[in-house]
Amino acid sequence: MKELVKVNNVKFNYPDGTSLFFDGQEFIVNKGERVVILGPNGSGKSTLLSLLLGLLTSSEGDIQVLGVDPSKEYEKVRERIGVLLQNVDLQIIAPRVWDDVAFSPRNYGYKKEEIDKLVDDVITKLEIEHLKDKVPHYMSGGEKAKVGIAGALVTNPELLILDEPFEHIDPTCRKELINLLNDVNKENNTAIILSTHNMNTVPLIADTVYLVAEGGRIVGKGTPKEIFSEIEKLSQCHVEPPILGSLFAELKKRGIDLDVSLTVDEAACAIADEIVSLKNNSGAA
Amino acid sequence: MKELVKVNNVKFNYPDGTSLFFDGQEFIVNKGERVVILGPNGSGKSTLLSLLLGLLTSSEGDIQVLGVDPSKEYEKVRERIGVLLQNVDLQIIAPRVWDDVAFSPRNYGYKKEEIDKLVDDVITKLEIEHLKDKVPHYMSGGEKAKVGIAGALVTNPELLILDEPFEHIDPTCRKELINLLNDVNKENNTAIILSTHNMNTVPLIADTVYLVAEGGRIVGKGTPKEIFSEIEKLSQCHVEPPILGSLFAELKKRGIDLDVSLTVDEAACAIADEIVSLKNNSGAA
Amino acid sequence: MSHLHIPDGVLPGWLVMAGWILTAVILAFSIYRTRKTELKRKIPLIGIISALMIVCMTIPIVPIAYHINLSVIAGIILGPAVAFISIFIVDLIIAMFGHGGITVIGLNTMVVGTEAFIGFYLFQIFMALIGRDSIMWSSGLAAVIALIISTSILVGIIYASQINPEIIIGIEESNPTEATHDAHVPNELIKGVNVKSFAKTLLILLGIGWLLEGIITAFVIKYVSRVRPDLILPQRV
Amino acid sequence: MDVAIIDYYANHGNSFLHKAKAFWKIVFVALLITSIILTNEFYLLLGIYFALVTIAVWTKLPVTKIVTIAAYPAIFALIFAFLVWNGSWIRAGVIIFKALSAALTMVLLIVTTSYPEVFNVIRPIMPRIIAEGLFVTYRSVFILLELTDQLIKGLKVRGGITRRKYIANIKNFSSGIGLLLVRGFDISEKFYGVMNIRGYGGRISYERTNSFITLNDGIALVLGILIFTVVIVTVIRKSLLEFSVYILALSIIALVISSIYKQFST
Ligand SMILES: Nc1ncnc2c1ncn2[C@@H]1O[C@H](COP(=O)(O)OP(=O)(O)OP(=O)(O)O)[C@@H](O)[C@H]1O
Ligand SMILES: Nc1ncnc2c1ncn2[C@@H]1O[C@H](COP(=O)(O)OP(=O)(O)OP(=O)(O)O)[C@@H](O)[C@H]1O
Ligand SMILES: [Mg+2]
Ligand SMILES: [Mg+2]
Repeated sequence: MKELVKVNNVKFNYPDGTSLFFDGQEFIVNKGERVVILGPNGSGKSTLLSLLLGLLTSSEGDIQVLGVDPSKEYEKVRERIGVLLQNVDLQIIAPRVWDDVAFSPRNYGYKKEEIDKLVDDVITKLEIEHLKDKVPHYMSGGEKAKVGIAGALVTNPELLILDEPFEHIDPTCRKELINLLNDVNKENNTAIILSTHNMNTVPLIADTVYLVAEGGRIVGKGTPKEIFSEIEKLSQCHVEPPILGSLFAELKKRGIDLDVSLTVDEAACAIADEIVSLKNNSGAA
Repeated sequence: MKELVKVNNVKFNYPDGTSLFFDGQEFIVNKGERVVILGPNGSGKSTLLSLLLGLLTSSEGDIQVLGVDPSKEYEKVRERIGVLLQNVDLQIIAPRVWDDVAFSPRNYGYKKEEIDKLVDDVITKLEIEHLKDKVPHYMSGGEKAKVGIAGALVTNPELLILDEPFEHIDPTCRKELINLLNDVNKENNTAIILSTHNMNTVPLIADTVYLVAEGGRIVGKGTPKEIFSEIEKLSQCHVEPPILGSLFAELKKRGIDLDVSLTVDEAACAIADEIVSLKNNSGAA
Repeated sequence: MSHLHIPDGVLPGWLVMAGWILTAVILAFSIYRTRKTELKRKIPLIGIISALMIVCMTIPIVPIAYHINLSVIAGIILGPAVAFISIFIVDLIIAMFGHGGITVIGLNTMVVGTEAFIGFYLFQIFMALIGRDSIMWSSGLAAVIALIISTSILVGIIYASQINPEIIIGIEESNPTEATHDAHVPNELIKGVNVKSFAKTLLILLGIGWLLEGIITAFVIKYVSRVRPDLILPQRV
Repeated sequence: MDVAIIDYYANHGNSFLHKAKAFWKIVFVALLITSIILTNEFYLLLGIYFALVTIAVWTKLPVTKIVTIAAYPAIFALIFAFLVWNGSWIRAGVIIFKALSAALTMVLLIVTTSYPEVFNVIRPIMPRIIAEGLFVTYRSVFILLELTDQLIKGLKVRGGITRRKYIANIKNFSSGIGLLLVRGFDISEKFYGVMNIRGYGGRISYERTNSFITLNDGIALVLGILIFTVVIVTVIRKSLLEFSVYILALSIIALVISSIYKQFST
């Protein structure tokens, strides 16, 4: 597997003295991997993503993104990275949706026909044709998020970096967004890094979860199931297991020990199986 | 029961032509009631709240807030209403946390000792003593939200209006906030109106849920359990039942018909009871 | 850079005073004009435009030591009277940061306020003459001309500072022997300024700046007109 | 002009200047600015400048940072000195050090005093629209700084800022300002609404109640009077100007001692 991103014991100090140290363990993202970062408010998730994008420069440690140090040579790799930062409003720059989606390829000097094709493709894929000529300023949160994602996806990047993409978005749009990201991940083998406070989306989108504690320390890494079973670490990071995780933990307390499942389907299956088998038992007996 | 808020067939047009019509049924909030508004992005939740606050003026229909028309006489009732808008940053006016919390009582001309007492009380209640002298713009999202809430609660209002208060806040803080709001509601019989996209918090905070569809139409009203069982209406409003609602629906499909419970405890209870009784049965047989 | 970045204590006192008095008069008039509209509504509007001007002054444009003022944009959007109040606030705050003399706030407000005033009226005239489709040309040209005029005023201030003989008083006593036969020489610090070469250097230095600010003004006004046309088209106080 | 840092210093210091009341610090500033305007003696100005740097050391804040912030006007003073160049280095030096000293005085005030306190002092002599405008402007600066930060990040990651592509950069940059402006208007409308909802009636910051002169106020005042007296004396009695070199030496010694003391005490 190819490592796209590698962060090793990186330290960053804000001018006001806030100091973040991403130690504990390496932060690694492989080709095609979907990584979710969880942690409390102010733990440094956004800071870490900014470091990856060369927006901030670390004072210590090692950062590699697509083989370069982003603080020095981000321009070399920026075409291969799609980005959606925490505040979408200020990332939608052009006064018309179509132009905004075309913003990056235009700046990268693509040819006109190529731009037209790329933009129309991504607009079709995201089903936002009806917004093409709209002024972004008046769109709803969900629409803006989609346009932002379109702008990030337009150059078919190898790596997508998204900071809290699900905030302010209604559940249906959120689901669509998750499906879309998973599709892109499958089709183009695009790696995805995202941060969120919405635990229930994590099992739907994450291959790997990183837990960041106050101050930046990376205290956990694993699949969603692994991570959500480490209760002390979670509470240290102000993270709660998704509702279903809590339910299974609660059931265990009451003496019912089932395999933890984090999606509704699996959970219903597990519970139904248990009950049905018990019923059969009692029927048989 | 005393009606604090009443909205009847109100229409509002944005200058760009977007038109919202809150028809379908009346929107009513009684004394001490906790009301949650759900609906898709762009359905007009924030617009409705702005109308209640007199920030916007309706072109048609009837709005009553604490007995007055807010677009004309909001000043008469503003002391009795606490507000947290979608963007907390804009809400924090004074340069220091203590001053900001003291902003409303000071401007309402309260006496100095009274202000000191009110502010210190609310600051203690929210456990933000350590932030008292901080400059708001160096705080994290969660901290800002708490300060915003403190400023809204300081005058012990009869009515709290909160637009997406849980966004950007980590799960632990979110839980604390919910407990706090419920406490305030119980102690002072404060009515609460809030909008959110976080379905899993709804059962924890709502007495009554209103469903708003695209364009503003109010299509549903009921307790969380009632609302979350009306599947077609929900999908029309881009609302999903909380995870546990889906789980019980899924179980029902598989022939296991339990009483729907929307909190983890209740759900675990219901499932455990079922399983235990079956076990006992099978044991007995 | 039509801003006067002239240090405190260099310009003669009468000129500094004249700047303050003129500013006070215009300010009084502007406040009187805006009094008809609700004060509470104006303050946040002034606040945000002033803040925008301050923030833009903190973004230096790299190759030339220039920062944009947005004064013409402020004029076009706020109207000359409110823009003048806004500019006074900007000058006051940046002086607090040592970003220009505290005593020259009066003169500064005059110079930058002129930009907003001229910018506003030129924009209105151009729009009427060339038509509504020419919003970029109208605003860009208005900005360039306004800047040229305000810079001329700046040169004029420098020129004026050396013609009045009264200002010597402080200096001539410092060098009693020289001062006796040098009584009509202006402020020692400014004496011998070659206004021509001063103006020439300024022109070359600022030419690029004007052009840049003109272009930026044009793009910004075009952007605003596409996204929030209501902010530009109505006549404002 | 590092507004955020300046504001941070103002709210996170505990030196005598931080503790002194805004009114007396403004008196101090007025005395110093008057002194700087009045004197045209190079060595004296240099002496005042070093005295101010010494006071900067006493604020216990990062001195180099403060001096750098206050050096901004020097660029323009340099241009100005160049424009009026007549071959006299001393005269150029006077212009530059007038600018540096005046700026450093203002910066000393603003890094040790939070802005509402400054505004509260000048408020009674300002029309209401300006007094309130000052508060709101200042608060809005921080909102806009954050927006600008986000905007620049957005531009960078989307290829909107590229080395050597000046035209494209200017165009993108202008769109960015337009975006800030439009967002700014939204903000101003909301801000206005929120202020009203929260009961805005003209009172934003807190009033300082005790009006006694404390020791800290006294120190600021004495320092101001001291420098002012020296300048006035030399203005009245020109012959005393030859002592200005000693004053310069004195302030340099004070600076060296203070710096060494600070080095050892931390
Ligand atoms: N520009 C800044 N200047 C100073 N401190 C900052 C700045 N930006 C962030 N911080 C501080 O750095 C820490 C990490 O912030 P960051 O935004 O990376 O956290 P986060 O994990 O993304 O939090 P959230 O979940 O609230 O988005 C916080 O303590 C924050 O207050
Ligand atoms: N200032 C405005 N000018 C023009 N249209 C607006 C404005 N504010 C909102 N709208 C439009 O009005 C509609 C309702 O917006 P509103 O913000 O009330 O929705 P919402 O239900 O709060 O959505 P969200 O869940 O995304 O917060 C949307 O279509 C939106 O685009
Ligand atoms: Mg973040
Ligand atoms: Mg909303």
